[in-house]
This record gives sequence, structure tokens and C-alpha cells, in this order.
Amino acid sequence: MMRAGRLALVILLGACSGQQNALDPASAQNRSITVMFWAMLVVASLIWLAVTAAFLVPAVRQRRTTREEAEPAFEVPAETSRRQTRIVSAATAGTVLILLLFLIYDFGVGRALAAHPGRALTIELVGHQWWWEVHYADPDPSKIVIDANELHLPVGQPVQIKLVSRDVIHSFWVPNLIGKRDLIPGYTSSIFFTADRPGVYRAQCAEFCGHEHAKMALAVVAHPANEFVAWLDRQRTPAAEPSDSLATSGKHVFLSAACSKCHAITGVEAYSTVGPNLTHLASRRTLAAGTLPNTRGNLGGWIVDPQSIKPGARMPSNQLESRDLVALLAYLQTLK
Amino acid sequence: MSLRCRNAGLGIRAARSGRLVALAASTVLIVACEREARRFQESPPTAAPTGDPLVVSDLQPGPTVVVSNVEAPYDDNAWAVSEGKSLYNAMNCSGCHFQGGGGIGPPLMDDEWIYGSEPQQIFASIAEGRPNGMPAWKFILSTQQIWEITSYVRSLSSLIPKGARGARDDHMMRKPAEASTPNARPKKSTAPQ
Amino acid sequence: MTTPATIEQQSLGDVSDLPTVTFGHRTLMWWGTVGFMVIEGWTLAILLAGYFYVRQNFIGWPPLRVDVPSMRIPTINLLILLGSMVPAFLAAQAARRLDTPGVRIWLLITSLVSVPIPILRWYELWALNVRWDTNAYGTAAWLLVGTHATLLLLDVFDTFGLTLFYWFKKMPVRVMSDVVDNSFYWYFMVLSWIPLYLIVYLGPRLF
Amino acid sequence: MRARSGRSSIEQEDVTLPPPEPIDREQLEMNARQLDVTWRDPGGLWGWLTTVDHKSIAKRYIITALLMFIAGGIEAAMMRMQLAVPENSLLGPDRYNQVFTTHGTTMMFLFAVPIMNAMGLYFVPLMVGARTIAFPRLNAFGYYAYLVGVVFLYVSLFLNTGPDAGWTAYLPLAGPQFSPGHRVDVWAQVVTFTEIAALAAAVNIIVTTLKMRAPGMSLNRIPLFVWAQLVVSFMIVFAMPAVATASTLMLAADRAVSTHWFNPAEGGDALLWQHVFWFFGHPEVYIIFLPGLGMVTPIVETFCRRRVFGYDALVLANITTGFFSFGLWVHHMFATPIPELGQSLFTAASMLIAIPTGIQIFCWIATMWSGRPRLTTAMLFVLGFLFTFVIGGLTGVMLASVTFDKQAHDTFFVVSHLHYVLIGGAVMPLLGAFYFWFPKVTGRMLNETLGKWNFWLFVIGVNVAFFPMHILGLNGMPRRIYSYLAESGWGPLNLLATAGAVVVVASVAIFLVNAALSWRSGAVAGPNPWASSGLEWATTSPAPSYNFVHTPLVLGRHPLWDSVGPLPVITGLRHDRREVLVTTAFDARPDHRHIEPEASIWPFVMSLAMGVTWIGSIFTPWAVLIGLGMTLLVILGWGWESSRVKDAELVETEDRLVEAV
Repeated sequence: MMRAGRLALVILLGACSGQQNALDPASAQNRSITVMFWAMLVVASLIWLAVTAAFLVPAVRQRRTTREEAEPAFEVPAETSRRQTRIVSAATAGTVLILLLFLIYDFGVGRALAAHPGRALTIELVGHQWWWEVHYADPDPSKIVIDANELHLPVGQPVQIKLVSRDVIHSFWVPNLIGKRDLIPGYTSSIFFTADRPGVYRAQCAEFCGHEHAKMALAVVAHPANEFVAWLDRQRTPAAEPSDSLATSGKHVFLSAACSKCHAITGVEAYSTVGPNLTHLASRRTLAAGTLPNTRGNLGGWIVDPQSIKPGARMPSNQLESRDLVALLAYLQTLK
Repeated sequence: MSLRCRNAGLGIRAARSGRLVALAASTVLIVACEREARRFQESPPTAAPTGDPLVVSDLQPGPTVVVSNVEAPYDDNAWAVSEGKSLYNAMNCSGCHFQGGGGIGPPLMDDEWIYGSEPQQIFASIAEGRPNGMPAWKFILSTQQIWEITSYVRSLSSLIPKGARGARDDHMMRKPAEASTPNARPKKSTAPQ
Repeated sequence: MTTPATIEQQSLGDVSDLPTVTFGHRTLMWWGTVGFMVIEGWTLAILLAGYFYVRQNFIGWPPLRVDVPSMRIPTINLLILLGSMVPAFLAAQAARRLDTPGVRIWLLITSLVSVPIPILRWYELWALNVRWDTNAYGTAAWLLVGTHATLLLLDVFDTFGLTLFYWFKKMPVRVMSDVVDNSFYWYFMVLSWIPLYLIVYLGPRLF
Repeated sequence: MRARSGRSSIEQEDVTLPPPEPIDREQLEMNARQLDVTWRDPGGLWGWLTTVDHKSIAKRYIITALLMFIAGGIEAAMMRMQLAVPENSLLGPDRYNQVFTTHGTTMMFLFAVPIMNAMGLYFVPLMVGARTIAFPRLNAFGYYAYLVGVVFLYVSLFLNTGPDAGWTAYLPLAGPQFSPGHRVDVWAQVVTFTEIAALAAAVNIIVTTLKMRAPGMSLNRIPLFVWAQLVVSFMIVFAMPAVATASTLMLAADRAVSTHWFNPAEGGDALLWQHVFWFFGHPEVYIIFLPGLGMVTPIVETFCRRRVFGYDALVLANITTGFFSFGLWVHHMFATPIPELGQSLFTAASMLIAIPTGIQIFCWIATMWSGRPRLTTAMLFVLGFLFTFVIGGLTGVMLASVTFDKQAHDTFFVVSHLHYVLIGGAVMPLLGAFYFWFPKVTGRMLNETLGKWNFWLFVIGVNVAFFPMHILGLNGMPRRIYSYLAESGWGPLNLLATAGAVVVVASVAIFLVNAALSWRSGAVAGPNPWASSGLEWATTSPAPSYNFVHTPLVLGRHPLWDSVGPLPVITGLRHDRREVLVTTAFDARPDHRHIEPEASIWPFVMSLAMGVTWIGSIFTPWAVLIGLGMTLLVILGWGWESSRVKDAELVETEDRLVEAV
């Protein structure tokens, strides 16, 4: 019995913490939603217990054994009917009252969520079939940073995420930080939130968008304010020129083979925006939109045969000789 | 209840009297299975065509060389043709051929074919490139991708079955959908002067 | 095993002398006709909602480079439709009087009057001056007029069928109430066209 | 139009009834034999295809829908196997998308709505005391249209052309560009077939309930099962055209002839689909669950041995739920860029709809408190319904709030809510209804011990399978994913859910065994094994093809409990032709006698013509024209048969046929 209790506790505890967990709030907005959830859960549980007790008591106490002969339907005395009418009316009134309380509570939380913060850092998120393109907006066009599959934001500062889709409907949802908002072609919508706890969270597409809807995740990294500014400046620097000969030949492989026809690296003659931007690939935490941890082995496996990892992904398999592959991997490792 | 297409085809036991029906049913099964299959990974990757496809005119020196027409692997696969369309736009083929109407490059939706409209001839045009500016894509695209683009190009002039041709795309209505253009009869054309 | 007869029953009334042929809302068929009118009317209402929903995506209505629908053929067709309600009404009156020759004549006239309607409707579709696949405006207009066209085609064919039966076949008395219901359905088909005509053809000209 | 007055019109209380004359046994025997000849269907395959007896059509409907329930269950089991462990490779993404879409489409369109309609088609004529349904051939056509949809979906699934864009087929994924091939076209046509079938059933139930009730059954004496079916039929008439328009005139048109309903570049709008679909979508889930509530009342009344508490409250609650359900579809779209004011409006509406359902539950509990409940399997399933459905209802109220829905929308929290409400709210009452009415349909009782096993395994299995999904949803697991990473931490709860699914499969298996065994060799059930009060228990089990020898006369809300002694009936309907009594809508006063059609092949031919039209339209738009031509010819044939002069008609002289104009 104890072991089962401990197991249940572990499951429940696990249920309330984690990097992709709506019950582990890391933003002011989500904190108010989580509090409302727990309040509604408690009230709902009490109502459910009351209703269950209400129908179990007569079912157990007054039940007739099936073997008894089914006696004719009896007439209920008027007094009982009147008493029951009062009880049912009271219960209905109670239901209406609880619903109104829920409604008012929801409007309150909703109003706080929808409040437009004054000045907010604008980040544009573009949904593609099965990866995310991230633009850090800046009045000076040369300072705009384009990244993929990772969203960095400062802690304590309001952030506005503009959501645009290039193909089908996706849905941006960071359980720890903010509720989901759909990216619908033909619409530009935006959400506001303020992260108040630094850490790495995981977002995942929440609207069915085709074959690889399951593997379209996004790492969300909340930095303390100064660390974020440093990170952004580092992102603005173009790709560093490779120093050793292996990396240089890797760069040549990158430019001559199919890579540069889909991927762009600022500072190198590769400008195609068909695929994700690889300027700072090496500093990313995951590969293939949150599917693989970013290690050399995984990168090699992903380049040669992506279809076995993410069947249906738009990246083709590349038959490279091992010499070219080694050089390419060496070059890609330099893209910090 | 195995959903594998191939077993479903073989699973039909032809009763003595119903053999004809079973035969017809299995062909429908095979055809329909093929048309809707999502073939993400080709192992081995679809073979590139062999032999010299570049026969431009009927006049040939020496003994007549029979050009074996290779059956394009994706001509009746709707998903592959739609992948071909997205590649056609991603690789900027529309930059020269526009949406099939032609511009810098020759038009692809009419029935004039300078280098032939057979699958392996179009495959060669894309893979090897052609004079007057057609780049060679075989170093850039995999064989499977080139076959997909070949099937899409053939669908532009309605050379592949209607069921595989694409419907309209979520874009400005530039041209009628490939699926709603009538089937065409290609004819050979001479190289531009 | 109990057979239906073993359940004792006591009779408390007899209905053997009630009529078997009645007209209007007392019959089952009338309610069935109303049911299908509501279904088809609701389908047109949903398409109309789609028409106005799509309208908000455009600045001009009709959008740029699309001409306003021409009014000649649609107006002619509308007048013929309204006119065709008269013979339909008279056929219904004749049916209520159980006057078979009267029903035959008026059904024939209704059918003859309704011959040009589907033909004109084909030209009405092209009078929209836009193809269905040009843009959402063309789509909404074509689908609205086209859906009503299928309704119209079905109703015209029903009337042809009834006329055929009445001219070449011995008809039982009870089918007279079907003639009344057919005319009732005809009124619905014509009257449901008026708002569509105003919105699809007149609307773009006014605002 | 002066109603013919005189001896035969039976007024309500104001006119005292003529003294009852007991009908002797031989007279009944002779009438029964005559009626059996008149109402019998031809035998063999031809009889199977041409029958218009509402009971045999409804029985087929129920069995086909149960087969679809099993097919949907197999698909659910495959999904649970795939999701049991992280990074599983049982089903690839393409296959998984087809399976989960077909699971949703089968359960919603091919199982839930049809089986609730079929229960109505079987029992509404019996409960209102009518000989048959209002439009028997339309009823047959409805079933065959549904059958065409079933065959078309599952043949396509085996041809690797099963729909794969979700049972809601959101645009632009289900659109022409991102769903190449004919997979979504299959979905659109299957939806159209099932909508036509549901509309046919709805019109039938409305007209039967309003115009063919037994004399004396005024509006406030209609049984609550029939009230639920009537309200649901009105909802069907207003909800199904929305999805039939959306799937055929919008989605199929966009995919086949390049219209631009949903193409943002040419003025279309992806949200238009969601609005039109969910305007149908939410009423549909109430169309599935309201008949479930209609089944609970007779079971509770019968096993608590008392009349239900608050008949008027229950009827008004049914009607209010019917109206409200059309006003809250946007709560499925809270994550889309719809203005905040609109969203809060729909939050309020979504919360208010919980009140009528709450009232119904309070009334049943009050009935149980002042009754003496007898816990047969049917009653146990009602308790299971109360236990499970209230959880689903409460999570529904939580989901109604915009802010929480932003966290829970499109996650496994919603998956568990919808399964709690649909399995708890519709399937459990349905299973209870099977145990309660199986004797009436087959004349045999279902085995109670097997029933208890079925019940306990079902309730435990459903709760073990779907409760962990609440936690999974809030742990960030989105809907419709074919696999998940090991470090996501969702593994253990998914394994638990799969275990629950296995228990549910076992429970359904037990039910099928119970039904198969009891069909032939169950305990023999008399006309009224549960001593219940409805009119359907006033005839033999199974009921003869003509339902009642004489049309019963209703003197109260519970006919068999109100009248003591032999069954009061009205005589006078002819036995030598298929005649039914048509009564006025409010007070069910006899109005006239209507001649119903005999067996006919045209409904079957019409559904074939319609199938050719719509399935053909996927491949070439010309098929629509050819099909329309065929359909018009079939209409001609149908009309020809219904206007045939039947010999039994010549018996009456012309003047007595028609009342004075």
C-alpha cells in the first residue's frame, strides 16, 4: 500500500513541475491562470463529491434486491414532492451562483491578461511546416536578428510575440509562460507576457499541422535582462570565418552542395530562406525543431538521413562522402 | 486489420467465378494505393535513368537506336507531385519559367518541347542542365527530388493522370489548377534560333 | 409466447369514418415539405453568412477589375419566376376542388412557364461577370446562385413529373394534396430567390 | 376547414368517453392475422432491400453503428498502442494521422449520431403509439445513404486514402495545396452522406412526434425519451445543413473546382471554415448527448418505481439546451485571433448551458431519493453516467473560461474532457438503454451477471484510460501527436491510459458476447419485463410489423401505470391496407387516416444514384451532372410508385374519402 502511495505521490509531484508544464508557472500571466485552475479544480471536486454522494446514498441505502417482485409504481406523497422541489431549486440556484462566480473570476483574469503593456520587446514568430523562424525586430534593419527553433527573451520585461504562418495553422504555446495562440495564414496576431523566472522552457505546436506536427517544438530561453542583451549582440555578429583548413573545406562543401540552396548563414554567400537560418547553429540547444539534442553525432545523422528521424520533413537526405561530411560537420561546429 | 497496401492487394483470394472481379479490384487497389502513398524515403533512392535520352529529331545516323522510355516513379503519386511543386517554387524555377508560362526560360505548360517531354528527357534537362542558361541541379537536388520536379513539370502540361495533378494553391489565382486543365498531346519542337 | 392478441384491450372509440384525404398542414406530407424547406433555406442562409463573412476581406465590392453583375437576364428570370407562381397557385386551387382537368391544365401551364427558367439561370450565372475561381467574391456569388439553381432544377423536375403523371396516368385522389404541397414548395423556391437576387445582383451596385 | 364532428371525435377531459367495450380474443386474433398480411415485408434479399418497416431499418442502423463503434475502438486501440511508450514506431506519422482522423470521423459521424437517431427511429413510433414512422421510404433511404458513407470511408481507408487532416479538417491543412490527393475529399463526402441520413431521420422523428401521436397524448404527456429525440431532431435540422454546406459547397468546391472560400490570398478566410464547422460541431455533440439524457429518464422511473420528479423542468431543460447549444460554438476557437469581447460573450454562454443539464441531474437524483432504486445493469449504467458525466461536465465548465482554455485547448486535457462527456454522457446511457430495451427488440433478456461485469469493467476502464489525460494535457502534451520524446515525462501516464483502454476493450467484448448469446438463448421476456410505463411495453416483444393491433388511447403521462385493467384503445383503422391515424399537433385529437407506402426498392436505388453522384464528383466535376440526371430519373420512379392506384383504395367511394372542402 505504501509503495502505491509513494508512486502516486511521485506521479502527482511530477505532474506539477517541469520545463513544459502549465502547472509550473514562470510568468505573471500564467501564475494567475494556474491559481484560477486550482480554485476551479477544488470547487469542481467538491461539487462532484456532493453529486456522487447524492446519488450513491439512495442507491445503496434504499436499494431493493433484484429478486423482489417488481411492485406497482407508487405515488409520492405531495409533501415529499414539495420538499424535493425546494431542494432542487436551491441546488439549481447554487449552480447558477457558482457559475456566475467562475464567470466573474474568469473576466477578471482575462482582463489582466489582455492588458496591453506599454513598451514591449517585439519578436516575430513565423510558423512553417514543422519548424519555427524567429525574428528579433529592431528599428534599424541591419540589427534584425533571424534565428530558428529557439526563442530567447529577457526576464522581467514585457515581450510581444507577433505570430504569422507561411502555410497551415500552427499554434504557439509555452505551457510555463503563456496560453496558446494560433498562427493563421492571412492573420497577424500577437500575445503579450512577461517572464519572471529565468530558465529553459519548451514550447510545442498545439494545432495539428500535418505529418510532423508532433516534432515541431521550440526551446524558449528566459535570460536575466543583461544576459539577454549580451546574447542578442552576439547573435548580430555574422558567422566567424573558419580558421583551420578542415573547417574551410567544410565551408566549401556547404556552399557547393545542396545546403546553401535552402539554408542561409549571414556573412557567407548563402541567403536562401527556404530552410532555417544556420548562422549560430552550434549555440542552439536542439536540432530539427526540438527533436534531437545538438551533438556532432546527431547533426551528422540528421544531415545524411533526416527522413528516418522526422519522416515527411522537407529536408532531403544527402549522400556525402565521409570526407566531405567530416569537413562539413567541422565547419558547422564553428558557427557559434 | 492490416492497413498495409501491399498485403491488402495480395489478400484478395480470387474465387473461381469472381476471378475477373478480384483481378479488377486488385488493380484498383494497387493503383489507388500508389496514388495516395506518401513515400518519404526511397531506399535505394529512385534510380536515375540510364542511356542517352537526348534524341531530338527522328533522323538518326546508323542503325536505329531504340530509346527505352523509363516510367517516371512519381507520375501518378499526388503527394510527390505536390512536393515537386513546392520544390519548383523553393528552388526558384519560377524565376525563369514563371508559373509554367515561360519568360526567360521556355514555357512548360504548352505542348512544345525543345528537349522532349518523356520523363527521362525532362529528368536529363533538370539534372544535366541545358544550353542558354538552364543550370544543372544534380549536385544540388537528390534524385528523388528531381523525379518529383519532373512529375510536377509534366503535370503543368497535363501529361500525367488527372488524379495526381494538383488542385489550386493558397496563392493568387495565377493560372487554372493543373487538375482542371484538359489532357494535352505533346509534340517535338526545334531548338530556338 | 404472447401473440399480439393475448394483450386484452377495451375499445373506447372508433375512428373508422375519418377522411383519408386532407390538405394543407393537416397532412404529413405538408410537414415533410416544411422540413425540407427549412433545411434548404438554412443551407442558403449559411452560404449567405459566408458571402457576408468573405465580404469583409474586400475593400471594394465587387473587388478591383471585376465588373458589376449585369441586370438584364436576372431581372427577366425573376419576373418569369414570380409569374410562374400564378399557375402554381391555380393548380393548387384546382387540386383543392378535386378538379382533375383543372389540375392537368394548370400543371401543364406551370411546367411550360418554368421551361425557360433553368435555361435563363445558366446565363444568369455568367451574368455575374466573374468566374467562380477568380476570387472569393466570384466564389460566393456562384455558390449562392448555383445552390439555388439545384433547388430550382429539382422543383421544376418535380412539377414536370406531376404533370406527366396527371396527363398519362390514372391518379388516385390522395395525390391531389401532393399537388398542393408541390405548389407550396414552388412558392418557397421563388420567394427564397428574391433576397438572393437583391443581394447578389443588386447589392454590388448599391454599396 | 371544419373538423368532422360527431361520434368519432375523441375530445379530451371535457367530453366523457363512451363506455369501454372489451374486445374479445377471436376478434383480436382475426385482426392480428389480417394486419400481419397487410404489413408483412417480402422475404429474402429483395425483402431485405425493399423493407420500409421502421423497426427492421432501425435494427440495421443500430447494428451497423455498433460495428462502426467496434471499428472506431480498434483505431483507438492502435492509437493507444502507438502512444503507450515514447518514440514508438508501431505507426508512422502518415498512418497515425489516417488512424486518428478515421477514429474521430467514425466515432462522431458514423457511430454516435446514427445510433442515437436509430434508437429514436425504433422507439419513437412505439412510444407515441403509432403503427409506423411518418415517411417509411425516406427512413430506408436515410439508412442506405449512411451505409454508402460507411462503405466509402472504410474502402478508402484500406486503399490508403483514409482522411488524414483531423475529424475537424481545419483549413488550410485540409485545403487543396496542403492535402494533395483525395483523402480529404473522402472525408467531405462521408460527412455529406451521414448528414443526409441524419436529416432524413430528423424530419421523420419530428413529423411522427407532432402528427402521429396516439389520441390523448397531448404535448404535456409526451414521454421524455420522445421529447429528447424531438429536440435533437430540431437541432439536426438546423445544425447538419451547416456542415453539409461547409464540407460539400465550400471545402469540396475549393479542392475540386478552385473556388476561394478559404484562400487568404484571394479574399477567402481560414477562420470561415472553423466558424461554419463549429456552428455545426457544438450542436452535434449535444445531438449525441441529449438522446442519452432521454434514455436515462425511463430507466430511472422504471427502476425507482415512481414517476420522474419534475417532468416540466426536464422538458424545459431539454428545450433550453437545444437552443443554447447554437450559441456557444466559438469556445472551440478561443486560441484564434477573435476579439476579446466576442470570446468573453461565448464564455458566458458556455457556462450557462451547464444549468439546464444540472437541473436534469438534480431531478433524477431527487427521483432516486424518493424512490426505491433496484440496481439492475441498466440502472447501474445510469449511476455510471452520473459518476462519469459530471466530471466531464465540470471540466467543460472549466474549459469554458477563456483564460484557462488558452492553456488547455488542443491538449490531452480536452481529449479527456470530450471522452468523459461523450462516453459518460452518451455511451453509458446507451449501454443502459440496450440492457433496458433489448427484451423489447429481441424478446429475450440480456444476462445480468455478464451485464455487471460489463458495467464495472467499463466504468473502471474509462476512468483509468481518460483521467490521466487531464494531467498529461496540463503537462504540455498536445493533441494529435504520433509520438513524444522520452524526456517529456509523459511516458508513465500514457502507459496507464493504454492499460485503461485495454480494460474498456475487454468490457465491450463482454457486452458483445452477452448480446450474441442472449439474442437467441436469453431468458424469454414478456411484453413488459420491467413493469415499465411506456406505450412500447403495451405490445409484444418483439413488436409485430404493425406495432399495435389497435391504436392505444393515452389517459396520462405514464399510460401503463395510469390505466388499470385492459389497455384502452381506439378501433376503426382498416386492416386490409397500411393505414395510420394522424392526429392534431397539440392535443393529439384524431384528424384523419393516412395510407402509408408499401415495401419499395426506390430508396435503395436513390442512395446508389446519390452515391455515384457524390463519389464521382471527387474524380470529375462532370459526375455531378450525370449523377443529378440519374437522381432525377429515380425521383420519377419514386413518384410513379407512390401515385400507383392500390386496389385496396377502390373499396371506398369517392365522397367518403375526402371530407367536405
